[in-house]
Amino acid sequence: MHKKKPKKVFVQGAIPPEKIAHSVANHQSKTSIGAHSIFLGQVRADEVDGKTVTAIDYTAYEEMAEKVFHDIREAAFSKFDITCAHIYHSLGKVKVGELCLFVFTSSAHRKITIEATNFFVEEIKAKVPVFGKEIFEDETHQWKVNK
Amino acid sequence: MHKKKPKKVFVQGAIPPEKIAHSVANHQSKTSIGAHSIFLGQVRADEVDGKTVTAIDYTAYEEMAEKVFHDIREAAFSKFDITCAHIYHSLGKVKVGELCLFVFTSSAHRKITIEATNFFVEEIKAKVPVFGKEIFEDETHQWKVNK
Amino acid sequence: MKVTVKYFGLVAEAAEKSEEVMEFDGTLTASELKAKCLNGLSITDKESIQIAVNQNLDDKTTLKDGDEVALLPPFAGG
Amino acid sequence: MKVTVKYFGLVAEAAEKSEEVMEFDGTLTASELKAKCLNGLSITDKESIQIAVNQNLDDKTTLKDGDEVALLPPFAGG
Repeated sequence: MHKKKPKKVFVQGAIPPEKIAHSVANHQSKTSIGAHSIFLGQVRADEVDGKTVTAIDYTAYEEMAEKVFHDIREAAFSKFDITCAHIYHSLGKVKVGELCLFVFTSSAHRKITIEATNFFVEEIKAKVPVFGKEIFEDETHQWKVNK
Repeated sequence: MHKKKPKKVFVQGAIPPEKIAHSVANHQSKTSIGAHSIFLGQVRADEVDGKTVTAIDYTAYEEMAEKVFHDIREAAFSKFDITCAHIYHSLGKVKVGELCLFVFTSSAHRKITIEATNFFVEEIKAKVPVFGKEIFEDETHQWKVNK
Repeated sequence: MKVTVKYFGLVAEAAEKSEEVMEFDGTLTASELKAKCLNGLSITDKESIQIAVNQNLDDKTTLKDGDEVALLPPFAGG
Repeated sequence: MKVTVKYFGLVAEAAEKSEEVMEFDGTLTASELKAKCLNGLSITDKESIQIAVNQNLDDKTTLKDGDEVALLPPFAGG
């Protein structure tokens, strides 16, 4: 039902866990929904050559990214019979343990929503021009690459 | 890390959305986690012969169900490299739009957690002795069957 | 020999009870006990009712004294 | 002819700039412009840098006046 409304995906800084509760609560009046599937990306304290990541600083080619997010939504709605889909991605600094990605889809049936969320996550990782600078505890950094 | 701690799965009545935020927040100190996957079952206002479902009243063979939940957890931890897994299922009356199932797994990597959550959902639907009485607005009912 | 029989969901509804202790002589398999318990109940699809003996699905086993048998209609969790 | 070139992530870091307007005569493909922009920069894997022209990934196209070209290092979203 939100299909045509343009969405703002990027949020500044980490995504608070309360946003998840809030998004779910907002869908309790939609009584055709039987299943929600949620994916959350959390910044990991990876160790590289003895140094530990403390945060990722996200930047993006924002205009292109919003366009790609839109195209992914359109593709998802045409592939999967989902009721709603919401995506939030952080920009700026997100500390280890904090959330940087929140994908949320809803459908009448479980298989559809699980597949749709998976589709969103894979497409976002592969196609959206977002860049991540992994910052170590000594203030040095390396550039993250999706696998 | 919670692998060995026995878990209580059943909760009385609907699962509040705040429980999701709370569960996620509890995992922000686990910095080896890179991905969370969540599945939520929500009671749907299905229409059957012109009557609409208003709630599902869940009962279970509780002793067996807790044992089956435990076996599913053990199987999941041996199949998937997950950090944590949490399951909550409602007993008693859950109204349309409310949540009756909350599956939450976490891992270093996205594919593992998505597959693990999917495994839990399918196993729970197929193997756990939970019964659902779908109550219509005129107080008549029918017994729900998982497909 | 005594076994406890537990009824759930639509079986409990049709039987108008949730539990009973049954006593009988001789041997009986789980599925023979099921047939006995469901006999006369208005349940359309008796094939769909599964049997658990001591909390494990099993319709082949021969019952022993003290067993807990459960008659389980189709699952509807989640 | 003028095109705007945008630099992101490790490319912006190596180039020490995030955007510039480049002027040149004649024709140039997107990948020729990329080679020009990356020339001399300390980037190990130049192959991994993708080009977007007017927000679409494209390294084949011949650039037109007013195009917006972006040099995109490997994606790291999510």
